[in-house]
Amino acid sequence: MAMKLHEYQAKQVFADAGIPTPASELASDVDGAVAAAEEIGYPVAIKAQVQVGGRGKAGGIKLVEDEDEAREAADEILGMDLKGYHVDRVLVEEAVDFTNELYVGITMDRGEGKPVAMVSTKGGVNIEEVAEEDPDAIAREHIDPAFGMHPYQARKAVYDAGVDQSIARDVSSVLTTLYQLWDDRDGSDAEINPLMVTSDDEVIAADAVMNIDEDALFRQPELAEMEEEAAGGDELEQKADEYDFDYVRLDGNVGIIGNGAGLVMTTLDLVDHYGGEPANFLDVGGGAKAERIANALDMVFSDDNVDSVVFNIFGGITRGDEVARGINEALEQFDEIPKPVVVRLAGTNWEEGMEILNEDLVTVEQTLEDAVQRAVEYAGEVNE
Amino acid sequence: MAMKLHEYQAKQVFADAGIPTPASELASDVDGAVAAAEEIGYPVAIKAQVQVGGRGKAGGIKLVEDEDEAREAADEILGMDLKGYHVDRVLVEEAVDFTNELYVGITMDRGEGKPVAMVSTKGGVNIEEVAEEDPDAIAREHIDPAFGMHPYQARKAVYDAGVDQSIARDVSSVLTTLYQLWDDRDGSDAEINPLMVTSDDEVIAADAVMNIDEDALFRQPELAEMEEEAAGGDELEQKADEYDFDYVRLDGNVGIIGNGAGLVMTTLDLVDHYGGEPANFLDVGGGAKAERIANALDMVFSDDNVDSVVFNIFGGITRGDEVARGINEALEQFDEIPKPVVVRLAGTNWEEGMEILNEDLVTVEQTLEDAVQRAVEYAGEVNE
Amino acid sequence: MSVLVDDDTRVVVQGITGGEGKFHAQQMMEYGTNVVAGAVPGKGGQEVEGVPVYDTVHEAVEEENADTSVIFVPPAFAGDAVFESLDADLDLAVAITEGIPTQDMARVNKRLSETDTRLIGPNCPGLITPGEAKLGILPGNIFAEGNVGLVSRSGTLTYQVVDSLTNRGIGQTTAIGIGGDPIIGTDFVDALELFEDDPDTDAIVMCGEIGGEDEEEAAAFIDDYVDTPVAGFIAGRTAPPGKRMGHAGAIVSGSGTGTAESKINALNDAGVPVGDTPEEVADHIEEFLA
Amino acid sequence: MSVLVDDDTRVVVQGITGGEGKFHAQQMMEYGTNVVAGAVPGKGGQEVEGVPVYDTVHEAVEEENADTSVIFVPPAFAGDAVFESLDADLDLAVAITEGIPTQDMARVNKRLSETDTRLIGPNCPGLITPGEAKLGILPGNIFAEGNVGLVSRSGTLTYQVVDSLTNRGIGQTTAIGIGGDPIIGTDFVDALELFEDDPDTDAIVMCGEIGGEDEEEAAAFIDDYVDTPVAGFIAGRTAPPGKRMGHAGAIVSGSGTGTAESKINALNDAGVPVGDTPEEVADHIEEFLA
Repeated sequence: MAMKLHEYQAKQVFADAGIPTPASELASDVDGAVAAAEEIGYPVAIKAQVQVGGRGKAGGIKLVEDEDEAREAADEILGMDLKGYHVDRVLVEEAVDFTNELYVGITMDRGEGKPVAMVSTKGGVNIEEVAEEDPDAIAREHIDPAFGMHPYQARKAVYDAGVDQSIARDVSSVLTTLYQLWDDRDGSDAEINPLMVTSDDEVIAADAVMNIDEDALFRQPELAEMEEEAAGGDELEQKADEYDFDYVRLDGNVGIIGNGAGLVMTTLDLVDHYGGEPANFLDVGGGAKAERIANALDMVFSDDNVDSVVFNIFGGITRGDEVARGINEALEQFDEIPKPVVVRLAGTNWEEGMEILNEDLVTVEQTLEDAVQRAVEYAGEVNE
Repeated sequence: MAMKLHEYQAKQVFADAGIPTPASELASDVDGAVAAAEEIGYPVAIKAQVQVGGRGKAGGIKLVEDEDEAREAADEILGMDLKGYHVDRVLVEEAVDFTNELYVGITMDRGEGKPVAMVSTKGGVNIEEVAEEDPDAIAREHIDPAFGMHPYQARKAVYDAGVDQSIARDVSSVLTTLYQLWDDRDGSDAEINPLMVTSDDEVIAADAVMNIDEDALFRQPELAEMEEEAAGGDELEQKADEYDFDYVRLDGNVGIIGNGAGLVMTTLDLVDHYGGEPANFLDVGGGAKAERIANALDMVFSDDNVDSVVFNIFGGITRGDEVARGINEALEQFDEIPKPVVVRLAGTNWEEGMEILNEDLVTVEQTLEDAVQRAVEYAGEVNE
Repeated sequence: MSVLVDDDTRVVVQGITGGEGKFHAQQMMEYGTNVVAGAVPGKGGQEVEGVPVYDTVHEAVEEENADTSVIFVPPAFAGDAVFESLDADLDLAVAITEGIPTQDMARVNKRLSETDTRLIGPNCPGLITPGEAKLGILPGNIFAEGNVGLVSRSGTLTYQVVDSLTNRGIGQTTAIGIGGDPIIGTDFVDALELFEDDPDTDAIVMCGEIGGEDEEEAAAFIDDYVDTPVAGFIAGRTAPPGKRMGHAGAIVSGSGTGTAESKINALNDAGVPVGDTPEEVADHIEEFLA
Repeated sequence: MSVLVDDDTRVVVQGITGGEGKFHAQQMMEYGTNVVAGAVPGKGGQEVEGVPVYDTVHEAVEEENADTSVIFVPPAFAGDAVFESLDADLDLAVAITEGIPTQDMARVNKRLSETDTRLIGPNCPGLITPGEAKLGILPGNIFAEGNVGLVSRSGTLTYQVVDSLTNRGIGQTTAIGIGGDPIIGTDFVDALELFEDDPDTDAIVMCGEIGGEDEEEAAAFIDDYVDTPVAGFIAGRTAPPGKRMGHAGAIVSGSGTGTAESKINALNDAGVPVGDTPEEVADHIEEFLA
C-alpha cells in the first residue's frame, strides 16, 4: 500500500531536492489565500489539496487574475466536497506561462520487478490515457535497482521521448533527481505532470505526485510525519487507518470481515454470487487477537449502509478461540445487536472458537457458502 | 594512485561518520602539544603526523604520563626526520586502556575487481605480515559494488574472524560505516588498526588510514582540500606533485624521462641491464607539450644525484616535435648544460623532432638500447 | 512424491529466537519437518527447542548441512536476511515475513537472477508436502497426502480450497503459497513447471487474484507447456476498478489488464476451467481425477 | 585474419566532438577504420568529419548499425559512457580514457559479467589490425600486416616492441593494448585465447609489467591451453618494492607475488621465454617463425 503525499508536500520534497517548482503557499481560509496571492503576485492558481485525481475538471483548481477573483475562487474551493473529500486547504501558486507540457515519472514495474523511468512530451493530460491510446508516446527505461539510474539512462529516456534538445539536459537532470528521490524516499510512484516548459526554455514542476511505500515508512520518519497531515478520506477510512486495517468502502449492504486479502475478496465475490452486495472489504490480517476482532466489528457497524455482517475466518496463525472471544466482547456490550452477524470459523482452533462463541449473539454456519448465503438473506430481509 | 590522508585527517573523517575515536588535538610546537595534553588529561600518546609506516618502532609515537614527559617527547618528535620525512606536526591523543586489538579494513581486490572487507582479531601489528604468515586469521568478505555491503556481510566477516559476541554488533557497525565511507569518499583503502577493545567492551579507532583514489578527487572537494595539507615527502616529490608527474626517486645517478609507465620502467630496466643505476622514474604521460617536457628536465636536473639524463619518447599521442621543442627550451637557458642529456625519439613526428633538436645541446641516439648505453657511459665518466 | 520439500529437507529457521519464529519452528517440527538449525545474529550458541542457533546462515550450512531456510525476520531486516540466504548456497529460501519494503525486494529480485537458490515469497504462508514436511505457517491438519498440486497467491484462500479438497478425500502432493506481494520469487509459471515435471501430481489448482499479469502469463504457459489438468480460481471479481485491496498486488488499474475478467478469460482460453466458488474448483479437480 | 577488429567493424566514437575524440576519429578514418557515427549527448544532428553524430549510442546502433565503440570521454563521465556502450548490445567497446575512478570501474566490471559486450581498457591505447582498421590512439605507421599477435598492458612499450618486430619485417595480425589500470575488461587470458583460436596468428608477444597477478594467471593459462608459441616481456624488474610507478597496477607490494621475478618465473615455467630487452623479445619471435 502506498501513502500519498499532498501536492504541497510533494512539491516541498521535490523543491528541497533541487527540482524547480513554482512559488506557492498553503492556505486554509479565504483571507490567507488572498494574502498568499498578493505576496506571490497575480495571476495565481488556487488548487484544492485533496487526494483525488481530476481535480481540475471537478472545479478544484482555478486560475485567478486579481483579488476579487482570488477571493471568489478560494471561497468556492475551500469547504467544497470533491469526489467525497472535504477540501480544507488550498495551495496558492504562481501561474506559470508555458509553451509545452511534459510528463516525467518513476514507478515500480511489478512485472519486471524493477523500477521504470518514463518520459513523454504528452504531459498535462491523464497519462494513463496516453499509455492506453498511444503507448509509444511514453519512453520507458528500466532501472537496475542495484546500480540505480545511470546518467545515460536519463538522457536516453529523454531523447527517446523526443524532448527538444534545448531542454534535454534540464529534463534529464529533473528525471535523475526524481529517481534519486524515489530511491532515497522509498517511493512507489514519483511523478511530475505536467513538467512545464517556459518560453525561455526553463522547466518547472507544475504538479507533483509522490507516493511512498507504507511498508518503508519506518525508515522515512520525515515522511511518516507528513502522513499525519496527509491523512484524509472519509470518516470510515480514517477509522480504518487508526485501527490499521486494510479497508475499502463499497456500495452494498453486506458487511464483510475476514483474514487474508484473497479470502476476503473471495467472500465479496460469493456475496455477489449469491445475489447480495458487499458493503466493504475488511482484512484483519494474520494473527489477529480478540481486541482487533472487536475493532473490526466496530468499524463495520459504524457504516450506516451495512445491514448484515459476515465474519469469515480461516485460521492459520489466526486462532479461532481469539476470534470468538473478540466477537463476544464486541457484541456483549450491546443491549440489542445492531445488525445480524453470521460467523464461519475454520482452521486453527476452530472447535475451541465454536465453543466460546455466544450463539445467542451470532448465527453460526459451518461452510463459507452457507455463511455468505445467510448474510445475504439477512441483508435482504432488512431491505424489504 | 592514491592520496593518503594524515592520521589526524582520517580520524576526523571517521569520527564525523560516527566511528568512535579517542579525544585528540593536533599541535605543531612543543607548547601546543603540552597544552593539548593537559586539556585531554594524562596519559596521552604523542604521535608524529607523517606518511610512513612503522612510526612507533621508529620512535615517532611516545606514551607520556605527565607534563615533563610530554614536553620531552614533543620536543624529540617535532622536527625529527622519520624515514626521510620531516615531522612538523604531532597528534596528541587520549591513551586508550585496551584489552584487545582488532583490525578492520576495506580495500579494492584488483584480482576480483571488487571491494573486499577484512576483519581480524590480530590487530595492532603489521597486517601484511599477518596476511602472509597466518592468512586464515583475516576474514575476508567480497562486496558487490552495485549493491554495496549488506549488513549480513559485515556480521559474517566479524563472526568468521572470531570476534567475541560481546562486541560483534559494534564491530559490524564500525565495518559497515567504514565501507560506507570508503564507497562515498572514493577510498582506495580504509583501515583501522588497531580497533581497540576496552575493558567495558567498547570499541575505539586508535589509528586510522584513509587513502583516496586520486582519479576521483574531482568529486571529493573536501578531501582534495585535505590533500593540500597532507602533501608531504621530500622536495623533489613535492615538485613532482606540483608538475603533476608520476615520479619516483631512486638511488642511482642516471636520470630517466619517458612517456608511458611501461616504457619508462623498461628504460630503468635497460639502465640496470647495461650496468648503470637509475636515479628516478619519471613519466611525462601521454600528449606532453613542450612546457611539460621542459619541466621534466628541470625536475631531473634538480636532483643532485643525477649525473646524466636519458630521454626516451615513443610518440603515439605525444609528438616528437613538441618534445624536441621542450628540450631545446629547457636547455637553451643554460650557459653550460649542467648534465649530459641523451635523446631518443621514435613514433609520431620523430623526424620533425630530430630536425628541431639542437644537437649542440644533446646527444641523439636512434635506438633505445644505444641511448641507454650512452647515458650509462656518461654517468660512469662523471663518477670517475 | 512432491516438489521442493520433503522429509529430507534440512531447514534452518532465520529468526528462530523471535516469537513467531520460535512458535512456527516448533509447529514445523511437530509436523515432522527436519529443522536442523536456527540463525540469529548475536544468538549463536543458544538452543531453541533443542535446535542449535548460529550467528549466520553460512555457519548453519557448514555445521548442520542446512539446504533450505525459512525466514521469520521482521520486515526492516528481512531483505537482508533473504540476501544472506541467497548467498549461502541454499536450494530454497522461504520468506514468510509480511511488509518487506518493495525496493528491498527489487534488489533481492536482482540478486535472484544471479544465484541458483529458489525463493518462495515473501508475504506467503510457505509450502507443505503433506505427511512429510511443512515450511512456514500453514495449518498442517487441513492437508492430506495425495496427488493434487496447489499454487496460490493467497494464504487463507489456499486453506479454503485445500479444505474443500481434503473434505472430499482429495489429497495434495505439495501446496505452495507464493505470496501476494508485487515482487516475489517463485511465481505461477515456476510452480506450474515444477508440478508438470512431478510424476505424482495428477492435477493442479491455481488460485490467483486481481492485479498484475501473472495469471495471464501462467495461462499462456499452461497453453504451451502444461499437460497436467489445471483448475483455476480468481479472487476479486467484484472488486471495483482503481481500488487496492489488501495485497499490494491486488489492485485493478482500470485498464484492460489485471482484472478478474481478463484473467478468467485467459485461463479459459488455455483450457483451464475457473470455479465461481472454492467448492466449484474442487468439483473440477474431482472430475479430472475421476 | 585478425581478432576483434577488421575492415567490417562499424565504429561509433563516443566523445567525437571533443579535441581528442575528433583528432583520433580522423586518424582512425585515415587508417581505413569504418567510423560510422559519433555519440555525444546534446550534439545529435551535427557532423564531424562527415560522420553523423547522435545523442545516444543506442541511436548510433539503430541508425548506423554500429557494432563497436571507441570511448574518448573525460574521466568523470567515462564510466557512464562505458555503461551506455555495454547497454547498447555492441560487440566491443574500447575505452581509451585515462583516470577513470576505480570504483566506477568496479561497477562497470560487475555489469560486464552480465552482458555479452567485450570491453578493452580503460586507460589503453586501443587495438589495431594492420592494414584493416585501428581503434584508439596507436600510431598506425609502425605496424605491419603479418602473423604475430601482440597483447600488452602498456601503450608506448607496445610501440617499442612492435617497432622492433616491424623493423625486422615481422608483421602483426592484431595488437591489443589492454591497459594498465587495476580493473580492466579484456585481460591477458582473454586475449591469449583469441590469438590461440586465430588460425593466422603463428606467434604471440605478451608484454606485462610488475603488480597484480595477471601475468601469473596468463602463464598458467598458456601452460594449459596455448599451443601457439609465446614470447614475453616484463617491465619493472628494477622497481624497488613498495613503490608505485605510474600505472595503478604497477606496484610491487613487497610480498612474493606481483614482482617481476615471480612473473618471469611463472612464464618460464610455462615455456615462455622472457626477453631482457625489447629486442630480445623480437629475437624469440624471429626464432619461433623461422
